[in-house]
Amino acid sequence: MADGRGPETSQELEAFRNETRAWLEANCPPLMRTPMGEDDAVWGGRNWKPKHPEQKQWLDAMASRGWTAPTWPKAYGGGGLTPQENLILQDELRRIKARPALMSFGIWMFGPVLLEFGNEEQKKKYLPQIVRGEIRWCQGYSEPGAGSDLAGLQTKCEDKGDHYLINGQKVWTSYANEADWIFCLVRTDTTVKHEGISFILFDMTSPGVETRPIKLISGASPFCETFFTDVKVPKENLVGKLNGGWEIAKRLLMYERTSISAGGFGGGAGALPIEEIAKHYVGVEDGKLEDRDLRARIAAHKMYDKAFGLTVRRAQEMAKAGDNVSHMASMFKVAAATMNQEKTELIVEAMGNRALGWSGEGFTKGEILAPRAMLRAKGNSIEGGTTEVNLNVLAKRVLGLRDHQ
Amino acid sequence: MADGRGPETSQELEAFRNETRAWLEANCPPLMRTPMGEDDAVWGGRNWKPKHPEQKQWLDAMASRGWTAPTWPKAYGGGGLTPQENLILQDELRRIKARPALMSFGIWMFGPVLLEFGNEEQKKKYLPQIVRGEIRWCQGYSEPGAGSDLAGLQTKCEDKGDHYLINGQKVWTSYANEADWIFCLVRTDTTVKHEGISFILFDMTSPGVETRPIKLISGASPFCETFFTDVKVPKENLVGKLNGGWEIAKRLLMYERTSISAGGFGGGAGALPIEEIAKHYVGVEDGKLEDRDLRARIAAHKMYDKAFGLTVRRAQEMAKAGDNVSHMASMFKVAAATMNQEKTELIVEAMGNRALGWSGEGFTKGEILAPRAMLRAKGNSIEGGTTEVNLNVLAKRVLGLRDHQ
Amino acid sequence: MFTLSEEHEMLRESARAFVQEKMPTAHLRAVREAKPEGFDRALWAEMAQLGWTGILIPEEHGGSALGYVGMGLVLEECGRTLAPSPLHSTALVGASAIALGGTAAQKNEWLPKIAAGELIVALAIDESAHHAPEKIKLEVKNGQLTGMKKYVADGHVADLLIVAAREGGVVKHFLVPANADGVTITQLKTLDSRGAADIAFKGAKAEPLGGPELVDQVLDRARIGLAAEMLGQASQAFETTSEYLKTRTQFGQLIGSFQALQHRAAKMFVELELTRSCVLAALSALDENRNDIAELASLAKARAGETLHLVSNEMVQMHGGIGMTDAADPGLYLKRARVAEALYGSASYHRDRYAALNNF
Amino acid sequence: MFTLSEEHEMLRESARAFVQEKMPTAHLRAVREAKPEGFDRALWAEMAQLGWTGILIPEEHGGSALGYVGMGLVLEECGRTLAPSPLHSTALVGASAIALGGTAAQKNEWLPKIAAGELIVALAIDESAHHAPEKIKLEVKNGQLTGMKKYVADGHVADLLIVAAREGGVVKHFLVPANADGVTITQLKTLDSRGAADIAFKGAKAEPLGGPELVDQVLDRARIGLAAEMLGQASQAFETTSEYLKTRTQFGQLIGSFQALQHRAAKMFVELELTRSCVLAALSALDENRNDIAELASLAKARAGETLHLVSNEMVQMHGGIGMTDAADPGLYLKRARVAEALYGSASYHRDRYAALNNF
Repeated sequence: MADGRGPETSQELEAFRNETRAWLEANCPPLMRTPMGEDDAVWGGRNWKPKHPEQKQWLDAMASRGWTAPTWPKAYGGGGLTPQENLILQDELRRIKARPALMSFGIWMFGPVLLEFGNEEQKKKYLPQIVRGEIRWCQGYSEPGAGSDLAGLQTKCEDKGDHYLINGQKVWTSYANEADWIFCLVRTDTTVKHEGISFILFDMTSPGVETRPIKLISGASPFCETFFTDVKVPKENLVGKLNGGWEIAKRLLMYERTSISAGGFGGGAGALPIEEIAKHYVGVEDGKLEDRDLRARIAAHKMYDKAFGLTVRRAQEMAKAGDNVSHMASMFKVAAATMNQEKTELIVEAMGNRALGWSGEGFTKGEILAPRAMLRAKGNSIEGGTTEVNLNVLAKRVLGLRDHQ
Repeated sequence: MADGRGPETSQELEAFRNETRAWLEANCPPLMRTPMGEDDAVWGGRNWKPKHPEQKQWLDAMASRGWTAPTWPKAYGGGGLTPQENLILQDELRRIKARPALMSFGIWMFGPVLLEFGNEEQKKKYLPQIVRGEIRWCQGYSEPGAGSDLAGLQTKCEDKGDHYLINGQKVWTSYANEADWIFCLVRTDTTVKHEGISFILFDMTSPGVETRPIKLISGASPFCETFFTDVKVPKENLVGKLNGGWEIAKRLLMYERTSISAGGFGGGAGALPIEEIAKHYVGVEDGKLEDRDLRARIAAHKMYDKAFGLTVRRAQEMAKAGDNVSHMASMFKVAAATMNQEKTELIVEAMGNRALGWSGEGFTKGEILAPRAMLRAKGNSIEGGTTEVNLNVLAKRVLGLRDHQ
Repeated sequence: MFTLSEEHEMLRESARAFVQEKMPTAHLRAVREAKPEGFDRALWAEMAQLGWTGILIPEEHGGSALGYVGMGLVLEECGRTLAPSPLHSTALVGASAIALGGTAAQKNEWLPKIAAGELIVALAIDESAHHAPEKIKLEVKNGQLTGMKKYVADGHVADLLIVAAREGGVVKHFLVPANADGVTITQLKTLDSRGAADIAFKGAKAEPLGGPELVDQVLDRARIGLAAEMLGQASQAFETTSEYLKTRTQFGQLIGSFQALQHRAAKMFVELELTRSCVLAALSALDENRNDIAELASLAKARAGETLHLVSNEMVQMHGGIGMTDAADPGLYLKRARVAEALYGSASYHRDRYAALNNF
Repeated sequence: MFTLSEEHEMLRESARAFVQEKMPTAHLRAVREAKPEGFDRALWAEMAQLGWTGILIPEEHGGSALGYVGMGLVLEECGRTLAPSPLHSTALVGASAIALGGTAAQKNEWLPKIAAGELIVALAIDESAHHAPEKIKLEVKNGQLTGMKKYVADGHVADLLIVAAREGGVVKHFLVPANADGVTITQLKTLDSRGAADIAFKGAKAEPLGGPELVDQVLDRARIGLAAEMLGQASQAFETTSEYLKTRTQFGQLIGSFQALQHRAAKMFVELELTRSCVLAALSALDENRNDIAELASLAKARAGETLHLVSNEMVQMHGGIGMTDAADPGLYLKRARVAEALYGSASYHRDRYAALNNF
């Protein structure tokens, strides 16, 4: 137990590590080991045009081994790795500072539920495309009147005999304007609430689909309003049972919360630690940040951040050991949102008036990005389940507190 | 407006000030101008034995002018002062650092509602005794099953024709073991909740009344459990209408909250400012408290404290100008509790291991008192309406937010 | 200290009517799109006609001398709708600096122009990312200014600059026309769309304004006035949010009926009431020329900063997804909040100053 | 790092069974009334028989060498019921100090006695109201100690003192028998009823223990072990409170069905989970002798302190009036919490240290 990894650190795993390291050494292009810029993320899809040939090369190499979705079964294009092997793969990727080969709602959210709820035909059709980054997916969940109360959704899906007909409106559809397909919650029974929801898939190029980007307070537009007018969908695109979509929806939300929390809310590669930013803008006296009040708050934040990281690692180890850690998803979501908001606010505060610019002359690129990151982070406690909803979930499902009777 | 008091600073008021100052100079014994110790408070009552003759002398002098209850009508023994005159009286009392002549739930809570809801006979009988400190009152409100949900009280009061018969149990009765009379909420109709409560008075020496002190976590026992077994009460002791007690109860709670908040929760005369305590125990470097983290938190607390004091003063000025400030009672209660808890915690933190003693050798008297004050302060957000209940009140009555429909 | 005179009540009512009608948040959006200066000169002229630019100017120089309480009320109303204008820089900071510290000639020259709305003034203080007047380095030698000022509020539209600079080791204020030789103004596009400027001085001719004591006097006025504006922002942000809680439904219930939100709203209400007392006390301390102005200025600015920070965050959160959209108002309040929080010292700065003023 | 071995799971189960049966909070009440020493020697002997005093002692000296993770599990279980004993001072701090820094002779002399439960050890560190090992003044000259130590945990019942003192400018540990000449022990009656001591040294003979590096090593072990005990206290305080929320009725509803309390309970749950990770990581860092022990020690102690502070306050508040009575348990948790928060450095101290360790 000297390395803290437990007794499964067998010779086989060491062999896997060596082999992985060698393969990555040979297959990860040098450019793909440098920090990512703002728009260097690879999301794949039909309309993707690589900025650099190395991006395609790296994606294809990883996809060829199924390592864009390392733990999915090989039968569906995945890597077929055990959780232990996947930890080693991730270790080795971190070691060479490799960029993610592919960002994908298909891998993080849709794939896992399709593996559980989809039929064989669906899995064979959709999963390999996801692994290879050929089809980019978006998520049709929230509606204008159904945010926290997701099950209040109204988008109508009618059975027209040989096809379904969809009419309604979604909102907060991430990158809907760039996605190829959508996994979507629709109402197939208006007489009941949760039991009248179905989970369905369709092509975003279908006639009747329209998207309109939403401009955020941070200036960016990663989300869309999405309108469906008489969209025809083949009947085999239903996942799971008719009116059985809520179970799938909940499971997917759990994956979403976990992926949001584990991935963090941005401020990724290349971002300086807060204390380095603060040292630059605030100044140092006797080796300590001159603003001692700010220093104490930065320290408290970093300690919270460290505690969070340790807890994510603990959950991974628990999951590996076979414990059920699903109750932790809401906790990670709440804590990750708090933390990213705290972090981006502390950076803005440390930068003082240099973080009050919006664009143009007089500010560095980092100075322009800081307030936008702070503004964007306000959404972290809203998207993917509000902090309020997640606290409700914790109180009820984890602590066993009841509603008013 | 140069002195900020407004246009009513007339010559008459100046004359009142001069006369008051002269009278206090002549009538407040020197000992009554020194800081009070732990057990120097005067609560009066039948069994009171003055520690010093000056206490009685000072009480009698103030009572002779009705100044223990300065704004009550002279007809009932009060001072008959206008609000402006009372402000001047309080100013002048503060100026000479006079001790309170009398502490009294009769003056703070019971008297004001009796003035409003009592009949002429009751006012004539009870109020002058209160002004003179002859009868000490206690409050029979909470019950074991009725804390925040006060209206859930069960103490039974039956109409026996020529008298009432009371059976039941109260809890958190402040100083019940030292009080002469009690103002008490009882249930006179068990078929309805709020509309089945009455407000009644009786002598604590009546047969069937028993009190048992409750020891608190701070070591003190200011509260009792109080038991009533077949206590006979004359019918004229009912205040207001039968089953009309809830209105009176609510009004009294408002007076209670206001008096608690305005009086503060202890840490009264003689207590050093936090920063002086911290300087002594933590040390100073370049004129600043050495623990800069603690320093920032003490500063934040003192600023909150100052803001609170300014708000109390603003409410007084608003009331004087005829504005309704009843909505502020819950706010003051919440803020005062928070503040006293913060303050006593900061003092304990500043004193470090010197505030971890319970009794005996090795600690000064102040060091022993500090943790007890911190522990006692935990009750501030519970007694007289919990912080939760007061936040509910603010949300509903002040902000107009509704319950679930 | 807290009771308004009838004159002040009337001023507030008229300010509210004007701002609500002519400068709702839609006006800020229009300015953001179409006015690179960050404000509308036609409306600025109307403000001057209403007498707002002369509130702190003696009658002999064309003002109304309605005092700081009056100025605060107007700024608070402007804060409610985030109404953009150089009122704070000019009518409060500029006018009070010259009225307090100016020579008879300086007063005669500048005050009537300020009162008439013909002159925009800006105060140039900070030289780094943070407010630190005690560390000012910009120097005056032989009547010439050299150095750099950062993020001068309204510096991009000012006609006259008041510049804090060190002469012979002592910091004092100096007057410099914005178009003087040796002055280079870089306009900044800011988070709150109002604009600001970094300003470089290279041997610019500077005229002294008042003595060293004027520096803190002017800064405390700037802080208190900004706190009044922030109080207005926070009050409106809170009220708008309360209304939303009473109309938005989720899970078949008004979201304002959920107890967790009720308690958070109630706590905001308490914070706002406490902040209001601090701002009013500080404003009246200025009018009464009391000796606790410095302490009250730090109190008002810090508490306004913390309250506005809280309320602007909760405004977004309680509006949910809609609060994140540029089309809704919460973002506008949030952006102006962060600018106002930083100007003339953050809450952290003023906690430190409050402790120092209290000798600990 | 976070997965327990079967051996550790068994240790935890047996510790829980023993503590729950023999040392529930009623035991602390009994000790408070009847045991001026602050613990029960008969139960202490049983703990030793269970092997707890030897967990950190090598087998060759009579221990079981189950490591810090094992020690932490036992301390956590003891924390759950506030079980009073000198386990932390003796079995963790005393044993590890001698095992790490002792000579062969010192180990042979003391470790078997500790393992057998025949010797109580206390660490004397602080000299003022606050934890400040970097400012230690107590001096050793010619092998003799002179000076004062404050609030030595278990100092009033210790047989052997480990005293941090300055010799030739450098701080090191020294061993002093408690009954040695020149040692005056003043027993303190403490908030948590466990007792402690102020200790005066006047020319007491002192024997060096280890080098200067041992001081921080021992302190970090003390901090991490105490954090484990605090985690147990906070966990139980939280669970007891959660249960109360499920049984107490007001307004015709279980109080745990009120959303404001639900959210506060959920937030406590999050804090507890984060704290648990920090404590476990710190304990296993000790067993693995990693190089981030100092950082993890400050992290664990600070977070355990903040979490316990929050949870102990909420425990009283959520119990309402009953929580204020001496007859109920919340007060006991609150009192022990404040003592544990202060020992070996408050959260404020460790935030400062964490920042320093991270070079800012």
